[in-house]
This record gives sequence, structure tokens and C-alpha cells, in this order.
Amino acid sequence: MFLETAKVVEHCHFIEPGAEIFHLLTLSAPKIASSAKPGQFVMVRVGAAILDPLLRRPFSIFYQGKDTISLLYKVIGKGTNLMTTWEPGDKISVLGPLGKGFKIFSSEPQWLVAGGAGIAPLCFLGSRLREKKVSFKTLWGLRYKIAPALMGVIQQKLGDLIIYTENGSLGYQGLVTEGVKRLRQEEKPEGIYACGPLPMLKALFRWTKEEGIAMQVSLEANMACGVGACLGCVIETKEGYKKVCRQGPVFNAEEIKWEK
Amino acid sequence: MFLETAKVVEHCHFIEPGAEIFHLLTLSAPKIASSAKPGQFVMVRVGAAILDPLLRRPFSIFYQGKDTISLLYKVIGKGTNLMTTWEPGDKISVLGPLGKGFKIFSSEPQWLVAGGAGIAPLCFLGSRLREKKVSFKTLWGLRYKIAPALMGVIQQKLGDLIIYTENGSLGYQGLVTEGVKRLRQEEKPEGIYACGPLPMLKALFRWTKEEGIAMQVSLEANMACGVGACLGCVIETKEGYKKVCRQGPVFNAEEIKWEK
Amino acid sequence: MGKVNLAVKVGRLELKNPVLVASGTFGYGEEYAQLVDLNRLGGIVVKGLSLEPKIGNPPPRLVETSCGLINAIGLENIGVERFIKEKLPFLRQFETKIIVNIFGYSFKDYAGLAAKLTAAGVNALEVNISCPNIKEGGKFFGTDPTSAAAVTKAVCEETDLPVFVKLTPQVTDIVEIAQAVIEAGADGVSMINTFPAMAVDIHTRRPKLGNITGGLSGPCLKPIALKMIWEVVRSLHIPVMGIGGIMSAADALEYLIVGAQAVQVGTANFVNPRTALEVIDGIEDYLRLHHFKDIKSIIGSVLIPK
Amino acid sequence: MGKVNLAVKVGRLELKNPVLVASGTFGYGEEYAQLVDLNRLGGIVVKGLSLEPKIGNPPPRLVETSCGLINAIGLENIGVERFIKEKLPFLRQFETKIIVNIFGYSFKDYAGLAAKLTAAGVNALEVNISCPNIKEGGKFFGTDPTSAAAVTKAVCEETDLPVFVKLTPQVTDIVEIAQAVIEAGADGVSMINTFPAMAVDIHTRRPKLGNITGGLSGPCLKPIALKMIWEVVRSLHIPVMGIGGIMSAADALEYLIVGAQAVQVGTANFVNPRTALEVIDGIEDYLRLHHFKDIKSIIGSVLIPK
Ligand SMILES: Cc1cc2nc3c(=O)[nH]c(=O)nc-3n(C[C@H](O)[C@H](O)[C@H](O)COP(=O)(O)OP(=O)(O)OC[C@H]3O[C@@H](n4cnc5c(N)ncnc54)[C@H](O)[C@@H]3O)c2cc1C
Ligand SMILES: Cc1cc2nc3c(=O)[nH]c(=O)nc-3n(C[C@H](O)[C@H](O)[C@H](O)COP(=O)(O)OP(=O)(O)OC[C@H]3O[C@@H](n4cnc5c(N)ncnc54)[C@H](O)[C@@H]3O)c2cc1C
Ligand SMILES: Cc1cc2nc3c(=O)[nH]c(=O)nc-3n(C[C@H](O)[C@H](O)[C@H](O)COP(=O)(O)O)c2cc1C
Ligand SMILES: Cc1cc2nc3c(=O)[nH]c(=O)nc-3n(C[C@H](O)[C@H](O)[C@H](O)COP(=O)(O)O)c2cc1C
Ligand code: FES
Ligand code: FES
Repeated sequence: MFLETAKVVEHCHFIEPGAEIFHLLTLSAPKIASSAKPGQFVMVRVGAAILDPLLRRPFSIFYQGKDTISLLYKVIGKGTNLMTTWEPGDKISVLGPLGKGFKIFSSEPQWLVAGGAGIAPLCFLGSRLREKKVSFKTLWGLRYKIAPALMGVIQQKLGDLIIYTENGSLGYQGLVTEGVKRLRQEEKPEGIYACGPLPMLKALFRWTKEEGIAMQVSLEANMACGVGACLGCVIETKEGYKKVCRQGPVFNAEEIKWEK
Repeated sequence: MFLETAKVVEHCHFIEPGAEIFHLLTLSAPKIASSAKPGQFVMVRVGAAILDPLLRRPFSIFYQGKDTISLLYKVIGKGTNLMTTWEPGDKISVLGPLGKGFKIFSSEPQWLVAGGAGIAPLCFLGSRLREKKVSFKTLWGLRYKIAPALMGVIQQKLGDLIIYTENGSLGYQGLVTEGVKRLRQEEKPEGIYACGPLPMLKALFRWTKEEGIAMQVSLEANMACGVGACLGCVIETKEGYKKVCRQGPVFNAEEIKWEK
Repeated sequence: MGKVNLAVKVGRLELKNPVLVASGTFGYGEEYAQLVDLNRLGGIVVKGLSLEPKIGNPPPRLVETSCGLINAIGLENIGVERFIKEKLPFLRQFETKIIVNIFGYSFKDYAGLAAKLTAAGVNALEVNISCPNIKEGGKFFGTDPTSAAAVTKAVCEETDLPVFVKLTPQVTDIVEIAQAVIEAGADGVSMINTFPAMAVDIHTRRPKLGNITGGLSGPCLKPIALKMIWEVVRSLHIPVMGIGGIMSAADALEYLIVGAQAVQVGTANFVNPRTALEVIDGIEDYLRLHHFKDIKSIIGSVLIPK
Repeated sequence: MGKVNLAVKVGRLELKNPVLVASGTFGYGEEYAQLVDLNRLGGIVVKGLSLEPKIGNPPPRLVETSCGLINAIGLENIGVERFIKEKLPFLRQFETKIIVNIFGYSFKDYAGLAAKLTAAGVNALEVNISCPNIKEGGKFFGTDPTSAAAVTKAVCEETDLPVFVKLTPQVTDIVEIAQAVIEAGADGVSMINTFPAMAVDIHTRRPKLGNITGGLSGPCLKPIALKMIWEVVRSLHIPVMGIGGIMSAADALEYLIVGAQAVQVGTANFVNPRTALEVIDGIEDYLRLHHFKDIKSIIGSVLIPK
């Protein structure tokens, strides 16, 4: 874990009519980059002299370069909105790598299932799986299509993906949870890694349970410290509250009390 | 008085080793521009989605274009610091023109005496005096020299100036208050317009009183509303508290209780 | 899409929409008339008035803090007589409710103000028993239920206008004070006033305000005010005007949802003079989006999980 | 330039510098040990402990507000026994003072905690009588001078360690509470704790916190805390640890200048884990700039104009 003053190396804004908007921020942060593992995240300070927004914002590591980390993010509120103004050369305080990452399942094939910005930790994981020559497939659910340039970046890291969009503007029309069912007719995965909105994860969990498929999920919670000090980011598990920032963000889906 | 969404047209940063730093912000704000008078000011909203900094910042109008106003400012704290990041095309909320401006003295010669960023309202006034063919001289006190490009801008508006710098890196070495005494040996002004730090204005007032010279000063006060509603910006005058934003910012020096 | 109904009744005070501007942040209305269509406002609460004019505190009177503003105006005002003569006729031209904020140093002061303003014809009175800036009284009335009730009574005996008592947040139990003033005859409470606060210039080592201390307002206060209002509404079910750091329709909606029947925009007027208008429009949009036809459907509708 | 002296004595507690980290914002120290040289801190106030472990409130437990953070952790902690066994040995390695924050639901709880921690060997106790998150007690002790004094007494009877009582800001008269706990034997007071607060999601119309309400911290509170501390110091001349929204050396200096003898950095640890270290360096720079040789020259040095 390091507190590093990172420099913005590149900032791409994937904006296109009718497409879901994503931003890709690449930061030079050698210490964090060299120790990060798939599924870990960083906390980025958004304001500096200004105190609104106050807290750091958590982002999964989307991919790792030699001395750099890249974050793929969507604009949600005032913090991410301010981030879009960052330009190459700007200096940013980054804390990381934080949390526990994914544990690679021992048998194949494996599936990566993402919803929206949930692709971020899975992209890093997928590139690691490729290095390790683990056979896997990726399903990504979106609301609308995305800019082809972003698709290029992701395919380069992850290989081919199966895309579902809610409006059918890219890939199959429908939800990614329908996609897993369809793909299941082709193969049974030995393990699933998932990241996305809570309703998607809940639906996936119900299905994997029926099917008897192991799943690891990367979860989100409001965070203040990111290091286990404030006890603010708990989720309810079968063994009581656990800290998403420290004992997660990746959990075995079985552990989580999904009804909460 | 208008609440206008202005667009940044140009933003020049006069930064040079050993020189005092100034920023020149030109905003397209047709309504404000067409009604502004020398000595009036605007209140600029610094944050938008963010609420720190909270209040608008007051700036004198440095000069007036056809549809534009220009502000000359120095970085003091978090508001002005954020302002330096504004770029052409950015949209800024501006309230103005506010306050009462200078009343032009009826006889000549006249002097403009500025300290630091106090040149801003005097530059607008000076260009008006030139239009009216009023004969005047300008004295400007600074700590260090300024970038030649800024000097060019100011000379273009104001004509020649007499400069005093504390470290002698431009013009005469010394305080502008010494400058007025020296110039007094050449001529007696019929009226002085002054803007600058309070100690400078106090010293000038003592001197003009001895010499029997009329003076108008542009004053500063912490402001919230800028329109006379909050009663926050008062200064003590011989007739009780007066609002700098509404009854000023220009006052006859005689009115002010300088000892306060 | 059909029209949505924004009209509310706060105690006996009927408002065409629940968005007012707060006392001391909108002058006597005329300062903002060039920028804001006053006819659109639910109401205007004018700057606090006393029987006699007051010159207020020495400058500096304002300090900006993190998401906040400390003011120590010291209740400067032109006095009730001049208000009635010079300011009220102007305000009366508009189709909005005029609520006059009053303060005094004795029960008699308050009674006198109530009588004079009732005779002059305004729409409601807001009784400031909570201003923290002023040494001579104010705070005293607002922090003790018995005095708060007595002031309220003194006012209510002199007027048949709707009366709102404006509460200070610096009390151990604001519910107790709210209850006392309601029992004494108030139509409702306005909450909250500014919070006593201070700032120091570390280089001169002097207080940044001429008056040493002042009252904190602005978005920094919102979470505190919201909690207090929720406590008052759920304990007492009384009419509340919600005040504190409202910068947007979303902020105002939080207040309405916890149970305030109207809101007042204060410090935000300085930041954006059109805040109140944008709040009104934003509330309307929100109601449409969520398919509510009437603002009353959301007032107090906060869903508390069991 | 010569060295400046940063050492202070707060009541009987000697600190090598006046900058501590506040309870609940620095865990049990170990969470930040990789990022912060703990040896440099004036002291570490550990997360509030109770006799028995507590699981805390349901999530969500955090909401960010304008320049603030509302938390409803619900005083989750591992209990005093596990703290002594698992956490204290680690903390003891460092050259810094370990202050343990305690809370309970009865005088006996407090007494028991004091006895156990005194036997285990820590440097001081901070008695939380003010946590607003927890329904079962906390608030009760802190808002009434008699109960506050009784808790303090219960603790002081069981320990010879320096005792600081941590005060809640939600009281009408904080001076009265401070006086009561000092007379009951406390070495000083820590002020302030978080302020009761709330936030609502306007689209779901539910409270944003699992616990409905929580405690507000962060820079939004600073002007309020500073005012309260100034009132306490000038009325009572007692040792105070200043807490509330300290983000920088300048903030800390404001507290010291109004009379706090030490400060605690809370929420800022989350924003920048090295805040406390930067505050220490910044205070040193300030003293040098203004030619002070000893921090004690500025404590309480605020210049109040006549
Ligand atoms: C471990 C982890 C990894 C994440 N990785 C990514 C990623 O790779 N790409 C991406 O686009 N987003 C990611 N998120 C979500 C991202 O942190 C939020 O979108 C972001 O904090 C929103 O900030 P804001 O100021 O724009 O929104 P606001 O709504 O203004 O934020 C208000 C507060 O709520 C918090 N908040 C809001 N949404 C979330 C959320 N979903 N999760 C946690 N806190 C939230 C903010 O941090 C802030 O404190 C991740 C979240 C977590 C916990
Ligand atoms: C009528 C008027 C005209 C002005 N014209 C100019 C100008 O042309 N060029 C220029 O550089 N400066 C001018 N100033 C000063 C300018 O307003 C301040 O430098 C600016 O507000 C500082 O903001 P900040 O956030 O950077 O500083 P901070 O110190 O962070 O501001 C904190 C608060 O104090 C207020 N404040 C700080 N300094 C001043 C000041 N000197 N006067 C009033 N409020 C202040 C800020 O507005 C803010 O509310 C003028 C001030 C007034 C009142
Ligand atoms: C400059 C200023 C002057 C104020 N004057 C008064 C007043 O005269 N009477 C009163 O009851 N409240 C007064 N207030 C308090 C506001 O009406 C309001 O209660 C408070 O500012 C909180 O709301 P806000 O956060 O929206 O500003 C004043 C506030 C400010 C900022
Ligand atoms: C997440 C969190 C947990 C806290 N836990 C405790 C606690 O256990 N005991 C306590 O006395 N104060 C606790 N506090 C209060 C802080 O110690 C401090 O008094 C308060 O946050 C104000 O300081 P700040 O604005 O610097 O954060 C907690 C605060 C936060 C933000
Ligand atoms: S964010 Fe603080 S414990 Fe997880
Ligand atoms: S700034 Fe509000 S009255 Fe002048």
C-alpha cells in the first residue's frame, strides 16, 4: 500500500452519440503499478485545495502498465465530474493498491461477467488469465453501445467479448444475465468472476447457486479510508459484517447475505 | 445589473521569473459589458457543482470591450487559484456591473495612483479619461517588475505610466507614495483616483489632506451578495456604516474613517 | 403532462409554492428585484426588524469557511417604522407573501413589533428568538422553553397573523423548544437559524470578524438542520419551514421529504440569486418524474425502514 | 535557525507535540502504520472501546455531504479484552502516547473499562460521553452536567491516568458540561465529537444511512468547534484538545491560538493519511516564520480587540 503522487499520462474520453460514455485515465504511479493485483483498487483524491468533494473516490484498476495504472470510469456525481477535467501532467494523490483481489479458480473454463463500469477489475483479471493461459470467456452487459475505440482497448487486453446491450445497439439485445443462460447451453464454467450493479449480481448469484457454479464478486460500498480504519464500508456476510475495502472488494458470492 | 452566463474568450497568464504574477481573463458578457462604468465591479462564481469555494469573488472591471469585459487578477487563495484553470469556452456565471464607479473630476491634471492589482479599475478609468481627452498621469506601485506583455496591454489602454517597484526591478525603486511626492514637485493634481492596499490608501489620504488635493478611492471588503442585500461589506464613514458594494466601491477619501 | 400542484398551507399561511427566501439574505426584496421575478416566489421573509433602527456590528462582518459563511451583521436594520413607510409599499406590489422577521430585547419589544406590523398589513410574522450575533438578548429567549413560549405569547396576543418562531440550533433539545412555542400559540417553527461560530486569522492572531463570533450558514449546515427537523416533525407533527444550506431543488426536496412544509433559501441567494426560482422548477420536474400530482404527496413521505 | 519546542502538557499528559489522531479515524493504529511514521505523532487516540465487542450499525454507514462526512458506524469495536491482547502490544512499540477512547452504557461499564485499561498500561483515557450514533446511552451522559460529572467520577476513581472527557456539541451550554466534568476530576476535555445529522436519498425517499441518523464530521464543523472551544477556554481556563475539521496546519493553529493545548486530526486522515505529519511540520514552519521558539507562546494567544 502506497500513497503516491501520480501524474496523469493520458486521459481518453469515449464520447459518441447514442453510446454510453466512459473515461480512461492513465496515471504514472510506479509503486502502485508494480504491486497491484487484479481486483484491487485505488483511492483517488479529487479536490486538493478545495474540500468539496471531500473524500477520495475508489476505482478498480482497469489495467496495469509498467509504471502506470489505468482507471476506467463513468461520471456519477461531483467527484467523477471534476475528474474529467484532469489533463496530462496534472498531479493526483493516489492511495493503493487496496483490498484483496481475485483468487484464480483452479479449473477451466472460467467466465468473466461484467455490468457497466464493472468491466474495470475484470479487464485487469482477464489480461492476467491470458498471460496464464487460462481459458475464459467474457460477457459484458451495457445499456447502450460503446465507442469503438474503447472496444478496441478492451479487446486488446481481454480478447473477444460477448456484449449485451439493453437497447440492442451493440451485440445482443438484453441483459447480461440472459447471456449467461444462453452461454451455459454451450459450456459449464468452473468458476465465474463478476462485477456490476447489485441487482445483476443478485440475479447471477441465484442462478449460479441453482447451477452449482462457484462465483467471486467484486462489491462496492461507500468508503472513507479504504484501509480498514473507519469501519464504514461493511457489508453483511454469513460471518457478520466485513469491510469491503480490506476483506474485499472481492468476496465469494456464497459468503454474502444477498437479501440485505 | 445582470446575471449573465459569460464565456471565457481569452485567459492570459503573465508569469515570468522574478516578476509579479497577474492573470488577465476576458469574458464575453454583452449585457454587462455594454453598461459597465469605470470603477464598477463584477462578482464571479468560482465553483459550480462544487460548493467550496462557496461565495462569488468580486473583481473590478479592468477594461471593457464591445461585448466583453476583462478582469486582471492575482492569485490570493482557493478561489483565484481555481480561476487560473479556466480556459476559452468555459462558461462562468457573472453578476454585474455592480456598485458606483468613479466620478470624473472637473479640472485637470488628474492622477491615477494604483498599488498592485489596484491597477484594475484605474485602467478602465484611464482609458475613459483618454477618450474624454482629460489630461492625467498614472503611478503604479508594485513589489516586483511585471511581464513586458502585461505592460504592453496596460500601456495600450492607459498610455505611459510611472512605475515604482519595491525591489527596483522595474521603474523607480520605492513605494508609490514616494512617487506621488516626487511628481508633486512637477505638478499639482486637481484630483486623484486611487486603488490599492489599505496602508497605501491611508498614507495617500494623509498626504492629500495636507496638500489639499481631492481623492476618490476604490475600497475592498469581504462580500457575500454584492447587491446591498446582506449588509456584510460595510466600512465606517463619517455618516455611519456604508456598503462598499452599493454605496461604493468608490468613495471620496474624505468620507472614510481611516483610523478604523 | 398535466400541471402539478405546488401550493401548500403552513399553519394558516397559504403559499402558492413552498419556496421562500430567508430573512437577512434577500434584503428588503428590492435589492434582487432586477434579477429575480419576485412574483414567482412562495414568499419573501424580510431582513429582521427591531422597533428602533440598529447600526449593526463593526466590520469585518463576513468570513467564508468550508462550504459555509459566518456572518456577524449584528441585525443591522432600518427599524419597523421606516420599513413600513419605505419598503413595504414596494413589496406589496408583488404576488407573493410577505413575512416579516422581527426581534427585540424584551417581551414588550416583540409585542410592539407585532402590533405595528399587523396594523400595517403583512402576511405573517417570523419571530427571531435565536440570532446568535447579538449580545443583548436573542439567544436567551431561544434556548429556554419558558422564555421562548413567553415571547411567542407576547406576539400572538398582538396579532391575528400566522406566527412562525425561528429556532436556534444550539440547544440540547430542539423538540422541547418547538413544543413550547407551539403550545404558546405559534402556527409553526422556522428552523434553523445560523449556528454560533468563529474564525481566526493565524497571522494576525485576531478573530476574522469584528464582532469576534458570528453565525454559520450555508451547505455545511444542511445535514444538521435536516436531522433536527426530522426529530421535530416526527415528535410533534407541526408545521415547519426548513432552512439551512439549500442550494438546489434536491436539497429542498430532502427537507420536504423529512416533513418540512416549506423551505427557505438563504445563503444560496448570494451564490446564485435565482436559486429559489431554480428550486421551484426543480421541484416541479421531480414531481413529474416521479408521477406525483401534488407536492403534498411528498411532504413527510420519508420511508423509514423498520 | 534553532529548533522550536513543540512539546506540550495537557493536564497531566505530556506530549512531544500537540498533534494527535482522533478516535475512530485511525483504527487501532496498525491500519495506517505502512503510510505514516507513528513515532512522529503526538499521540494516537484509538477507536472507541466498550467492555464487550460491538458489531455496529447496518450499512450504509457513510455519506459524504458538503465539506463533511456523516458516519453511523455505531461504535463497532472488538471490545477491551481483545484490544489489550491483540492491538496494544503493537501500539506500544512506538514512541507516541496511546490514549484509549472508551464508552459504555452505565457508570459501571465506564469504571470497568478504566480499571482494565489502567492495569494494561496505556497513557491516558478519553471518555466518550457524546457519541450521537448509538441509541442506548452515549447522548444521555453528555448532554446533562450531572450525568457527565458522574461518569467522569466513575472513571477517575478507577484510574490514576490522565482523563479527558469528550464532549458532544449538541448542547445549549457546553461550558456548563465542561465545568462539571473538570470538577468531577477530568484532566481536560476533548471537543468536539460529531454533530447529529441526517441525509435523505430523494429518489428512494429513504435515509442514506442504515441507522437513519449519524454524526457529522469534517471541515464543515470547524467554525462551530472553534467557537465552542474559545468559550470554554476563556470561561474555565482548562486543558482542551481541539477537534473538528482540521485539514491543515493553518486549521490546527486556529485551535491552538484560541486556546486548545493539543489538537486531534480526524476525518482528514481519510483524505490524506499524512495530514497529522503535515500539520506538525506546518506548525513548526509557522513558529519559525513568526519567530516563536515555543509552541506555548501561541496557545491561547488570540488577540481580542477591546
Ligand atoms: C472498490 C470499488 C471500485 C470501484 N471501481 C470503479 C470503477 O472502476 N469505475 C467506476 O466508474 N466506478 C467505480 N466505483 C464506483 C465509484 O467509486 C463511484 O462511481 C464514485 O465514487 C462516484 O463519485 P462521485 O463523486 O462522482 O459521485 P457522488 O454520488 O457525488 O459521490 C458521493 C459519495 O458517494 C460515494 N459513491 C457514489 N457512488 C459510489 C459507488 N458506486 N461506490 C462507492 N462509493 C460511491 C462517493 O465516493 C462519494 O463519497 C468503484 C467503487 C468501489 C467501492
Ligand atoms: C470591489 C472589489 C474589487 C476587486 N477587484 C479586484 C481586481 O480587480 N483584481 C484582483 O486581483 N482582486 C480584486 N479584488 C480582490 C479579490 O476579490 C480577492 O482577491 C478574491 O476575492 C480572493 O479570493 P480567493 O478565493 O482567491 O481568496 P481567499 O482568501 O481564499 O478568499 C476567502 C474569502 O475572502 C474573500 N476575500 C479575500 N480577499 C479579499 C479582498 N481583497 N477583497 C474582498 N474579498 C476578499 C474572498 O472573496 C472569499 O470570500 C477586489 C475586491 C473587491 C471587494
Ligand atoms: C447575512 C445573513 C443575515 C441574516 N439575517 C437574519 C435575520 O435578520 N434574521 C433571521 O432570523 N435570520 C437571519 N439570517 C439567517 C438566515 O435567515 C438562515 O436562517 C440561515 O442563514 C440558514 O440558512 P442558509 O444556510 O440557507 O443561509 C441571516 C443569515 C445571513 C447569512
Ligand atoms: C468514522 C468515524 C468514527 C468515529 N468514531 C469515534 C469513536 O469511536 N469515538 C469517539 O469518541 N469519536 C469518534 N469519532 C469522532 C472523531 O473522533 C472526531 O471527534 C470527529 O470526527 C470530529 O473531528 P473531524 O472533523 O476532524 O473528523 C468518529 C468519527 C468518524 C468520522
Ligand atoms: S473504507 Fe474505511 S474501513 Fe473500509
Ligand atoms: S456584499 Fe452584501 S451588502 Fe455588500
